[in-house]
Amino acid sequence: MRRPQLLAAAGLALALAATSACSDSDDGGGSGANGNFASGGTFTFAVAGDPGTLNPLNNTATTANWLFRFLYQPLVVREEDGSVGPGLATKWDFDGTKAVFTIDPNATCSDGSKITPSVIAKNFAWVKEPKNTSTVIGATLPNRDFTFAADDAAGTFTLTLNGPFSNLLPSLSFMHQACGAGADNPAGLTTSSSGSGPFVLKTATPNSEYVMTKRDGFPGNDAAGVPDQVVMKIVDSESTAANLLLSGAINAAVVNGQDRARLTAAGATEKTYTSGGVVVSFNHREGRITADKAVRVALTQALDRGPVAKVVTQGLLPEAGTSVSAAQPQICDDSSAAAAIPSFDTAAAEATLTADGWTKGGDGVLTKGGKQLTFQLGYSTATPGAAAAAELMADAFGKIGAKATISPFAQADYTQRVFSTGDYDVMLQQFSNPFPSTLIGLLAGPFPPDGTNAGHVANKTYADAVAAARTATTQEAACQNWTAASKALFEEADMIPIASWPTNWVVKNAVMETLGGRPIAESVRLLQPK
Amino acid sequence: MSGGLVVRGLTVRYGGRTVVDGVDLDVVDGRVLGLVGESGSGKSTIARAVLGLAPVHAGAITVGGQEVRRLSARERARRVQMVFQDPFGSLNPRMSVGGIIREGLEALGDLPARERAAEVTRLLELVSLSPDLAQRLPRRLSGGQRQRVAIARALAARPGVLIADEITSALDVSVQAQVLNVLRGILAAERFSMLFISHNLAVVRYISDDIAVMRDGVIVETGPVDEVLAAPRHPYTRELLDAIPQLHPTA
Amino acid sequence: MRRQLRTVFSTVTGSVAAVLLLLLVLLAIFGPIIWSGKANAIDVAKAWQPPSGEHWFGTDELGRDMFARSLVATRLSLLSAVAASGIAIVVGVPVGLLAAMFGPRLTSAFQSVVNVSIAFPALLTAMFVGTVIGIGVPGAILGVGIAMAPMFARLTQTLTASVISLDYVAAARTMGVPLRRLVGRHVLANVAEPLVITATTSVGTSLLGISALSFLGLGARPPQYDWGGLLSTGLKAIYTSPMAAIGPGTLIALSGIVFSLLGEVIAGAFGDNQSNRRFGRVARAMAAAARRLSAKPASPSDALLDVANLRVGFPSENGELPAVRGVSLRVAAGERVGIVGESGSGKSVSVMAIAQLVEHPAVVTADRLRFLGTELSTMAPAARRRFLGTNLAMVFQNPMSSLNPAMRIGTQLAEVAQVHSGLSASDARTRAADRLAEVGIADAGHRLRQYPHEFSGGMRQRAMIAMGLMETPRLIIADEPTTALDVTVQRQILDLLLAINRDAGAAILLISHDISVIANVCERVVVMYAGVVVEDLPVASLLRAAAHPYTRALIASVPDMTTDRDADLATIPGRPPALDDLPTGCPFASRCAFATDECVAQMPPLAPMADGHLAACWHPQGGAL
Amino acid sequence: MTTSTAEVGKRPASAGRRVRPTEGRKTPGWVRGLAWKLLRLVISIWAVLTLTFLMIQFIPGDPVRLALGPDAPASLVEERRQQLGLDQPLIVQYFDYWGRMLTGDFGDSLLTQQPVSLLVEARIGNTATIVALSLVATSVVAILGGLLVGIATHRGRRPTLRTGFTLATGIAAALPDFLVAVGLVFLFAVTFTIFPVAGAAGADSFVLPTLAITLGSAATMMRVVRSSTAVVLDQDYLLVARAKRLPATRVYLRHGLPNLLTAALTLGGLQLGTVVTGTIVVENVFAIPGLGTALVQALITRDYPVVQTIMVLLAGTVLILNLLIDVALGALDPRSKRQRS
Repeated sequence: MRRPQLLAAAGLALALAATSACSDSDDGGGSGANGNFASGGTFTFAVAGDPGTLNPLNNTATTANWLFRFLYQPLVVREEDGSVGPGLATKWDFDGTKAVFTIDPNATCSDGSKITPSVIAKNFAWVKEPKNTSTVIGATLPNRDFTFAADDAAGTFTLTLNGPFSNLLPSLSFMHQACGAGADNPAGLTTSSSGSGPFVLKTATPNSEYVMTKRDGFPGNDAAGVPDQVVMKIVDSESTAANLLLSGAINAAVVNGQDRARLTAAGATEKTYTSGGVVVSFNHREGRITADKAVRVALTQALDRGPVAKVVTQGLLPEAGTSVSAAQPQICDDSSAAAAIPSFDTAAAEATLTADGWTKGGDGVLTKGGKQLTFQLGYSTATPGAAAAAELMADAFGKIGAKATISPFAQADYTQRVFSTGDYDVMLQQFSNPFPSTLIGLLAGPFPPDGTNAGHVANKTYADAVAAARTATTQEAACQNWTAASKALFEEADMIPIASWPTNWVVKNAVMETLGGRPIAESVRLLQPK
Repeated sequence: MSGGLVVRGLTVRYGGRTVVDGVDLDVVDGRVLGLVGESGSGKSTIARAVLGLAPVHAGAITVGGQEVRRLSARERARRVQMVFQDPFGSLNPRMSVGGIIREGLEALGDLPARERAAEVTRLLELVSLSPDLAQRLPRRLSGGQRQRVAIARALAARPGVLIADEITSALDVSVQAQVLNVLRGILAAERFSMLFISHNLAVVRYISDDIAVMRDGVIVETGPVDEVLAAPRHPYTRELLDAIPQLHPTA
Repeated sequence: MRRQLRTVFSTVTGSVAAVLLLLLVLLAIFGPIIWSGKANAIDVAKAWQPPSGEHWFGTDELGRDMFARSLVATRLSLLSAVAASGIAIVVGVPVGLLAAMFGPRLTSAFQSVVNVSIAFPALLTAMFVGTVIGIGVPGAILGVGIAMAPMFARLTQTLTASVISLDYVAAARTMGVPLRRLVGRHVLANVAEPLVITATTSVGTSLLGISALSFLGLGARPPQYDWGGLLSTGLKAIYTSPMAAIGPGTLIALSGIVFSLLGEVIAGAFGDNQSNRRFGRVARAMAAAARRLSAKPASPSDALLDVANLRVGFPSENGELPAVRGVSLRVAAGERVGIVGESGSGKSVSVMAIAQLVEHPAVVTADRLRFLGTELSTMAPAARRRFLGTNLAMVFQNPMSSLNPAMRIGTQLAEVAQVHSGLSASDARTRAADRLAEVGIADAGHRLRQYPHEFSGGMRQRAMIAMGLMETPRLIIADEPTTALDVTVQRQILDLLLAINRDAGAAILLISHDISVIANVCERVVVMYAGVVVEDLPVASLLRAAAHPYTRALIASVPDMTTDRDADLATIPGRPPALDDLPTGCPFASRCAFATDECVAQMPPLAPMADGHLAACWHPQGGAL
Repeated sequence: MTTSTAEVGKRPASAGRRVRPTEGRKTPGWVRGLAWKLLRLVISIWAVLTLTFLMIQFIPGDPVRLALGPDAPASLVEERRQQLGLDQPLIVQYFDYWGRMLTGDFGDSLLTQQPVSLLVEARIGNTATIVALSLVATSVVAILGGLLVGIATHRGRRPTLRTGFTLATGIAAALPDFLVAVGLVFLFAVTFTIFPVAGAAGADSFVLPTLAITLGSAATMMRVVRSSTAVVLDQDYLLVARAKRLPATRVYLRHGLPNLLTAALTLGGLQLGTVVTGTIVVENVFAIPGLGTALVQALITRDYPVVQTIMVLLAGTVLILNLLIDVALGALDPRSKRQRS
């Protein structure tokens, strides 16, 4: 039942192979496509950081997800159009709170054991146990208040939530199911894997590389070009990854920056996915200069978001952002809300501030009531392109008489400020948020220490729309409310989208399909090196 | 200024090593005491101890009846001065000859400023150097000239006791003669006593009235030069005498 | 110092460094004034452009001109570097000074601390300080400054320690010179030169250090930028627009080189000056290559050593300095000949040339240089090595430095026999033990296993002589063998040489400045003055018939145990002529009481006197001294 | 003062008959020397550990809050502080810190919450390889090159070579290692794909990093070796060796080299410290998962336990290296065995 996706991937691979075959003059004829696949061999892709723990039920980090995608399967997968497709479940039925999955009777684990509904149940049982503090809670499932039942005879697994959650199925695509011995003790998976994916973990060298071998007998694994081994290698620097790609030492890597040009020139293929968004958020806390709506609006008006988007995405997605959660495949298209963003107009920005009582001082900085319009413009040093974008923004703010002090924050410091202490004025933030709901805690709800609304945002329209969206039973109704929520944010200039966040996969001498920036394990094919 | 140097029971130790061991010395007022001994015997250490440049472990050092260690640096400078062995190391390469001599006069502050130039000239003439040399830097002088500048500097303080520590051993023999002659001339002209240290018995004999023979930190024999050299009592003194290579056949 | 600097900057390297430094300073002053506008002009549409006529180094991610930014960054980069060096000096120099001035105990405690901290990697120290202060320019400056401070502390301490041990400081102290003046006038003034040199190079070091920190993201942060920061920006595009990285990289490298060059140039100025000073006492230490001995047909001679018209010159800025000017010398088998002369007379250089030990850049020529009937200059090097190795032995002045401190005495002796006689190691050791015993060293077998530092001075000189006796030398050249020794030990060594001459029949060529030493050992004495032999006479005739006024003055000026204590010693007025200003006539003429116009005009030849001995004088004197 | 002590030192010189049987005094001076050196090492390591301990105290902010993340309730933070003993008086924490460090417990990373020892374990191999290779390469290149050039240019011979050497080593020493590293990547890995550009995959991936560190440090040390060669060649005992008519190789290698090494190690030994830290920069350029990359990452992310641990490790390496040099110096120079006492 994975077949549709697999076939699609294989088909695309064939198409690509054919294209390259055409450019290959010494190869001709119909057999060329197969002839261009390498037989066996190792496919290596680079990631920037170590995935961390190898327990699939306790690691939802991006890189970990990429690795798990090769070793495990989720119940359902997402297709490129945003729809839900079959994973371990061949059939599913979801009414907003209760989901019934029919488990693929042919699915087997890497240790040869069968995958029955009770195996799936072990996974959910582990996740539900509070002492395991599974990260699946929060990231995939809204809370621990769910029940489940496995019926091995019928081959069904039933999950019941305590309230409506419209995003359940797409969310479950991020939950990789352990099987065999691993399902009994997922925390024991420190150097091995125990899953139903097309590959099995052979060696794990933290901070260096993870080597996986092909699982014989996995459907589609006998196709031409499927590598014997897949290696995930940790390469901190993008330039280095690019060098490795050029030298042929690796086959795929995420390269967003300047090195793309020489890679494509060398015959590598690239594909850009939107995996999140870059936003600027304003602190509403009393006493902060940005608590003043006029200031927030004026600063927004001062920004030409297009160039900032170009800089912060290093030229990959140069269009101004329209959504705070733009990850592909998008669950809701809320781009219509973007019309509510105060548009770029320096004169209007100045007028807004003049109307609010700000006057220009001798040094060109606006003042009101003896207070200068100066503020911190922060960003995380972990976000590439942010430093340059901050410089550009400070320059733009300067043009309307607002003085921004650029403040780079180390990631930990940044996290603490954004989520906890709220010690910032204007913050450039980058999220890899597949769902709009990710940001709720920041923009609504209790202030720290009881919550994470560190910026003290109190936008009732937004909060109400979000609540309506979360409990909506249909995707359509949910999306309408999400759009309304976004609109409310933009009108108040609480958080303004700057850009979509790209993940740009560059692949050389191989084929690898990705979804939302995540590699599709079954799509990997090695080509004969040119 | 007058008053001889009296050393009693002087012991100097470096770390655990006793370099000078209970030495008694008398540099009688107006006379020259020659201190002779081989390298390492402790001669120079005595000189340095007198000047406060070496740690005194025990004993007394008096000049004109005053314990030198209780004197201020300036008071001590007025009573004891020293000329060092190495004419290349004992003059600051960055100061002119005049400056070097004047510095002593300034430090003591006995002379009004306007008389200092005349005094520098007098001192240079005293050591048979042309006053024109006052402007020069030491590196433009020969070894003998430098050593004479060093003597002039020491005499600037008009000390009661002058210590000359191997002042000719770094010089060529013909230059040595010049320096020795100058020293003898000054001894005749000015009234002071001198502790003359050398490993060269012939030179010590030539310049000294009394002699002390030192070995391993101990004075083995002392007395008027003529007596000691004519009839040495200590076997080491005899050994030293025998070892001297003779040009003239001994009488 | 000013004059030295001026001469230094007139050299090519010096002027290049000076011009580059000036350029950097001008850039630092005027760069931000002129190019700030261009450097900060944002144009996102022009991001990451490759180098062009408009943008020489291309543009950065905001389309700003990297060339202008590199120029503007000069100020921050240089100021940071200078500030860091300043901190290092302000912290390090006083600490070093204090440690050196106040007692050995403090000094040794200080040395332990500094030795550890100096060995501690500067980058780590800088990172540590930067972490505590916080990442940014001040942190980087302070970090690098503190990291370099121990270096300055130690340098100051060592320099000060060496200066305050000098006699002029002791002299100043005995003069009652106040401490402040003592430190300023006598200590600091004399340690300033090397400190200035180190300070100069340290600016370059700081620049690299701060750049490295900025490069790693631990230094300047936007909107501030220094070269290191620009480099790491440019590095993002090194493969597409390499100039963006190469530009600032070159500036970093160039500045680093300028400052190290500058330090080197200044050091070179002072260093040359020092070596010039040393040039006065070149003699024995002078060495070197290029022998072009003009071999002329040798007159048959039964002399053991037969040297004719030996000349040695040292090239210098003022042309070749003739240290030896036509020395002729014969030594018969078993004869004891002494060469006497004051420093600079050329006696040591002559024997070194005879022994084929003069090295580049000295130039040696001789009409005849025969030893044991063989012309040395035409021999093949390997054969000559063996020939001299077995037949000629040498003993040098300083037994303390003549033995290799890192080798056992036994090895140093035995290797001679192993190399020249092909003896086995054990045979060579047996012979070495015999020879040590022969020169009067007791317990020779045990002594062989010791290192030179375990020997006393007299024993080392004995060991040196024993080393010369490992083969059967026909001639022993002893160059001031007792000058460094005490008079009682001198006696023993001279007696030993006499005994070897008597028992083994080896001829002895003894060099000394002390005519009485030679008189005690030798049969014949050769007197040298200003590179020439002025008199050559039997020792027995010295007091009776010395003819040359110089020889006579030399004898008269040395007091001995019979000298009249009430009369002045004879002196020789004036100084010997400088090698670069030798008179055409008799070199002694200007100091000689008997000199006439003839003496000034013409060099007297070495000619036989009435009693047959040789002297080079137009007005030889007679009579006993 | 110094003159007198020097005189004292020369004391046995007076005569053969008064020579002390130095061998009789069996208190092995070098044992005491070594003990003293070890003591110094211990004190140095104590100082480094104390400083890194204090580092955390100096730094503003609460490490526990950083570790637990912004969501953690205050009660949990307090609980964790108690667990870690951070509520204890400083002196108690200090001894506790010692106890942990000595048992190899370096604490947990604030960022990954994993024990720092795991991170160190995974990365120390690469760093050790680079450091060891660079040390060997630097020493070999510097000693051989400096010795040969020193002999060839002794006393003003071959002035062109001398100038070229001074210029080349001057430039190489002034080039920062990060520039060299980038240049090497560009040249050998990208333009000519001879060596791998990054990572620590095989033996050949260590070639360029080693080269990048070696170039500068070898140049600096080579200068030291050359000038020490010049000094050693001017020593009397080398003249004596020539006067003994020994073959040139024996003169230079047997008589020159050991003394030369002493001089070179004394001065150049310090250079080896920079070799160790060179790895920090170079690992970053070549993206080698080693302690250097981890240190820089940890500095930027303020992961103090990691910073602490790596600093202690690198500093310890340098200190131990210096001890080894000291010991080697003692072995090379028999005099030091006595003088140390």
